[in-house]
Amino acid sequence: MTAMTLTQSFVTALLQIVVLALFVFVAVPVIVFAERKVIGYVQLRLGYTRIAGGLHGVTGGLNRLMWWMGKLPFFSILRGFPSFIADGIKLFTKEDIVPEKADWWVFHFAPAISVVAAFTVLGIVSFSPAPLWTWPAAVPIVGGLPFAGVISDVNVGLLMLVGVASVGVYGIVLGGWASNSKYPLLGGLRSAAQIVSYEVPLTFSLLVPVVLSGTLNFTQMSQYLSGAPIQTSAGPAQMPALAILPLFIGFFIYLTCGFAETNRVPFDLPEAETELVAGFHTEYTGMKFGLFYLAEYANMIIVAAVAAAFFLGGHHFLPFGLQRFIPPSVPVVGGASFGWFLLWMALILFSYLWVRATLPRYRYDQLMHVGWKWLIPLSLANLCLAALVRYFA
Amino acid sequence: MLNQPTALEHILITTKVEKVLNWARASSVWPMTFGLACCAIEMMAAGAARFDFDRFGAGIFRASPRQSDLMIVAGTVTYKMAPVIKRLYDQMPEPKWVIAMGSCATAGGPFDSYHTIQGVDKVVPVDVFIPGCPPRPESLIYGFLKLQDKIMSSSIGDRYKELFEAAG
Amino acid sequence: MFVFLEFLVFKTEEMEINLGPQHPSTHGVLRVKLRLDGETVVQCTPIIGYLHRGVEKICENKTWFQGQVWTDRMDYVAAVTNNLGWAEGVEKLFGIQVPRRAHYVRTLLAELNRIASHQLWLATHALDIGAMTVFLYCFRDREAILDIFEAFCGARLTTTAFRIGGLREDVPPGMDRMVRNFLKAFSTGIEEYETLLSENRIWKKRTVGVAKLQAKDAVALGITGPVLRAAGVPYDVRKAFPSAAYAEMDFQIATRPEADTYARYLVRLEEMRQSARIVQQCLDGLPEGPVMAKIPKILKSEVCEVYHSIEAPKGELGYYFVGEKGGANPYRMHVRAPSFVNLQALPKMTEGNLLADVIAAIGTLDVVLGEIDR
Amino acid sequence: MDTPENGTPTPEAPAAGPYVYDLAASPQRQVVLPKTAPLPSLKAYRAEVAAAQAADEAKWQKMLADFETAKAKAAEEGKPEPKAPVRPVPRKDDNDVKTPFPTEAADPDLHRLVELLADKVEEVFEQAGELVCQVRKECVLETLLLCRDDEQLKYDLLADETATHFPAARDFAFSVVYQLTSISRRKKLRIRILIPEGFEPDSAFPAYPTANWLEREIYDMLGIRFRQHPDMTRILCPEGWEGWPLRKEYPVVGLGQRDIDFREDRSGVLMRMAMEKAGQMGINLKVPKAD
Repeated sequence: MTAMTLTQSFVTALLQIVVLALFVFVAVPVIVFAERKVIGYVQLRLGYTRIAGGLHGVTGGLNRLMWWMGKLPFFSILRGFPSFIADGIKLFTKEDIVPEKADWWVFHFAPAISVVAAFTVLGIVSFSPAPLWTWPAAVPIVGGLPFAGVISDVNVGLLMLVGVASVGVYGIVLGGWASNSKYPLLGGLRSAAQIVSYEVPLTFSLLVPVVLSGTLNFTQMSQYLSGAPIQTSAGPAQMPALAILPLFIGFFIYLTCGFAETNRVPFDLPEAETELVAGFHTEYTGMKFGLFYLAEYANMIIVAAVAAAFFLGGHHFLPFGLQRFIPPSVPVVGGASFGWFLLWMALILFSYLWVRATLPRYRYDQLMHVGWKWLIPLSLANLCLAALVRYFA
Repeated sequence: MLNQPTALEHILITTKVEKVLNWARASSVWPMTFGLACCAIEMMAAGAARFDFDRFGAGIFRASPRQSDLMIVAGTVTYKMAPVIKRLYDQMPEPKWVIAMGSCATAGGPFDSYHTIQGVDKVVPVDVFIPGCPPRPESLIYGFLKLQDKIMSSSIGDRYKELFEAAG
Repeated sequence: MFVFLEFLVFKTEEMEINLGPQHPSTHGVLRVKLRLDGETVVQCTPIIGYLHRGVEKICENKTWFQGQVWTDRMDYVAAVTNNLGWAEGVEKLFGIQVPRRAHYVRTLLAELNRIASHQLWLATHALDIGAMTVFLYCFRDREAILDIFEAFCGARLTTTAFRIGGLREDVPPGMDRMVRNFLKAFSTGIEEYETLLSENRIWKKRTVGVAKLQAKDAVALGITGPVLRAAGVPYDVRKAFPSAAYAEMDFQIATRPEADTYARYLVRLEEMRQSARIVQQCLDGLPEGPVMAKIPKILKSEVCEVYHSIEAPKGELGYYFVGEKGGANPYRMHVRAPSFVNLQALPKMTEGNLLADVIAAIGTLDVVLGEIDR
Repeated sequence: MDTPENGTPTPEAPAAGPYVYDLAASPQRQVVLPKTAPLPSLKAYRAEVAAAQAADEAKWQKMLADFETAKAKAAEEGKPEPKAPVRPVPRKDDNDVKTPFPTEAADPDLHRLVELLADKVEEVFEQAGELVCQVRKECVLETLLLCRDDEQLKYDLLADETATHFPAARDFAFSVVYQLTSISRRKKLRIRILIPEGFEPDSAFPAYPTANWLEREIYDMLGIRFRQHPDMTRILCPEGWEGWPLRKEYPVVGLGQRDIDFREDRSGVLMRMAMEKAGQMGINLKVPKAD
């Protein structure tokens, strides 16, 4: 690979950003759609199966298509796929109301802060170990250059992730405060306290793979989990078999905190519907509300991506470093691929929906109780365990 | 007389875009969680497994009026409640629709008494009236389909025509 | 110096917040004014009347037969029980003897409705606490009961099931089978709710020890129904002052000593099981005979006042009638609505607790606004 | 539309804002006041029965006297003797209705109350299996406390409290009834007081806290104020409601509040429609007083 010119690297990055943005803009509605369908099926109902417009014209064709899909085993679940397009268009074209006594600037910037924080973090997540494709030579400027699976493979990736992701909470707090209404204010305050409390065990549990491997980089971590030796600034490292245990515990602590960080059931207190109407975004309409929605689901993607990269084998088939038992020569499950990463992400996202359909919600003080009295000591002990494993290995 | 293009339609650009918008709005109507009386129970039943309101894209019940498109007035509207309903309606963003569910919300129903408003149309403009005491969930679904038809066939011009004409 | 630093002293301010009348967890149009210190409730004031429809005034202007229609719409979740109260109250005022078969059918329907009402309560209560799937499971089983009502009287919710003096007509053919099918499905359904909730750690955390109301306070506040029984007081109108066919039925009063939200949940679950038992007994022991007493076409009352109470799913439901001489309609009709009285306990149960407990408390009281405001 | 140029006078534009129907013009608002005061009472029932018996006896005596005169007349005129009269027996209804009439107090609880309260009790009787004790209006709280605390009574639950309006009665306007239940003894008792218009009975709140809302409801519906009640405000109707809905002179359709239009009347379209409609129906419209 020859060194890129400034223009080339700029254009490549721009293209990557566009592709990533498109990915998120498609993935989020798909997750929303999946949420409706999964929860529907858990609750013994069908969910969205038909769109407006009867049986005539384009919409009618779609309705007929969905009717036929209902007769097929797998496709029947996918009925109602145009719904996310409809939701998006509708949200874009809704009236935009700013409450009279709201703080105009903060009210408008709060959703932007949330979204920008979420998208920035996505920029450092490594989706694929190898370049996804190489641009053909005919393409101007970037012709012949590879298209990598990560926008910026930062060597302090994790540090940046934890740092930037915490900025997202400002969007929620400021949005709640700027609405000049009591429910959003309470929601924003709850959110601040909750995220501050859960940031600590989250970081501790993320430190487990870092302590074990000595790297903060997404790609290297993925290699480490597959059992291959890696070269880090702290020296060479290879995964010992005992490391599976702290990784396993760390994963569950991380997932719990991840649920809390993204304000999902059973920790969805900032938007607890039955207590605070709609929480911090009670006063938001149209696309500004849509942006909060987008940020929430983008955060879910991030949590799933980080869990996949740091605990669940990254771009490999088996989680928690069990991949070492499969030699890389085995055809499909042996190698590293973009597909495994997506599969792990999808599984974690599915667990979000599953939990949402099953569990009730914690109370505010109980949430704090769980965070400070259980998760923090547990994650600390787990970190010590990881350090011991590293020391003796 | 009905199908003649009015002056308003000449000045407004009505294209296919409007159709797409109408389709999107009709396919993703989010009702507000707003139950008043008996009909609310049937509204809940309509959302539950047997009737499943979500099949038509109306399954996301939003608690905040700011994020909802449809207000289903399910139950008797009383003198004390009427200002609240009016306020909730004003808080909803355009475009918004109202279904008067049940005979109480339609015309006072069996409660011809001192504290009941005889029909929610004295409080907010209503798009679809559903009779019944309470209407069965099927009636609600039928009413909702009628509302979808209405949304699909509406144009921006129609919606504000009355307003513009009144303003001169 | 100290004056200068005064602003650094940490000051808190109480915040007033309004729950409702449009709020997802107030079960209709209840409004609760809360004074909060942070998230702790300092003062709680329920404000009602947003569904006041003047039922008492309307019923005073309708005949003894017509008035029943309005009772459906009071506690719309348990319309049959309200019909039962009206019919028995009027029969008491006129001294009408109802045939035994009619009593059995009435008991059967009322108990089915108790199950339906408790299912709806469980559905909404679980939804308030955040468990959304229980809602759908409860509604699935509730539909079977509504189908039985539909077969019996043609309406799902507002039944107007009985006539003064008995039943309009005998049970339809095939209803026996429907009820038996329901009982079979219900025994598995109730186990599903228990799987989702009873041993769920989060559910227990949200309900155990929450919104306590001790027996002494409960009696002083006039609380009846499951809320009182969950405080350990075995007062059930079905046992204490049996009407309809309850005297011939074998069932237990479910009580718990803990007096908290979880105890009320267990009491209601047990009550559903007992109701299913009563339904089974009614089916098995359904006597033959007429279903309607011989009464004149137009009822003209004597000067008389009665207060008749029955056990509604929410508590003691009382009807107070005053009849005038030759009156074709009640001179005065008053309803002792259990929810109305029970709601008074809300401040007592919530003050000093957290905001989320208010939601649990409203849910656990099982209030129906149509009955509170009438 | 008429303009001044045409020479025709411009109709006076209706004032903007909400409107109500004129009360006097509405036939729905005419109420028929009851002619009797149906207060169940053993004394009144006995008096009624005695009066009915006396009337019956008088009728029989008249029939006998008529027969005697007719017999004498027939004997005078030599006609055959007329048939002797038969005392009419009241027709027995062939149905299951057995109206419960007030009977003598037989329950020990009522005797206990009479014993404890002596002359403060106005009347005790039983009807339809229910115990009724009417006490003097000043000592209702004392009675309730007694019922709650006395070892032999122990009525620990106030099930219900309500009132009735009797516009036709002469020496009282309302009756207030308290339904007491004893959970441990499985008994029910009704305490009743009769109060004139404007009298403020003692609140039952010190004895039974549950009376708080029940009394507020009575105040809201019938306008009876209770002394020493913690919060004597309207509960169901909004503050500032006109009239007392459950009084007999209050029409079912109310005094016009329900007909207020809450819609924002942009450009007066609704007002115009309402005026037209009212004109067709022959109802006068007037603008209500400012709040």
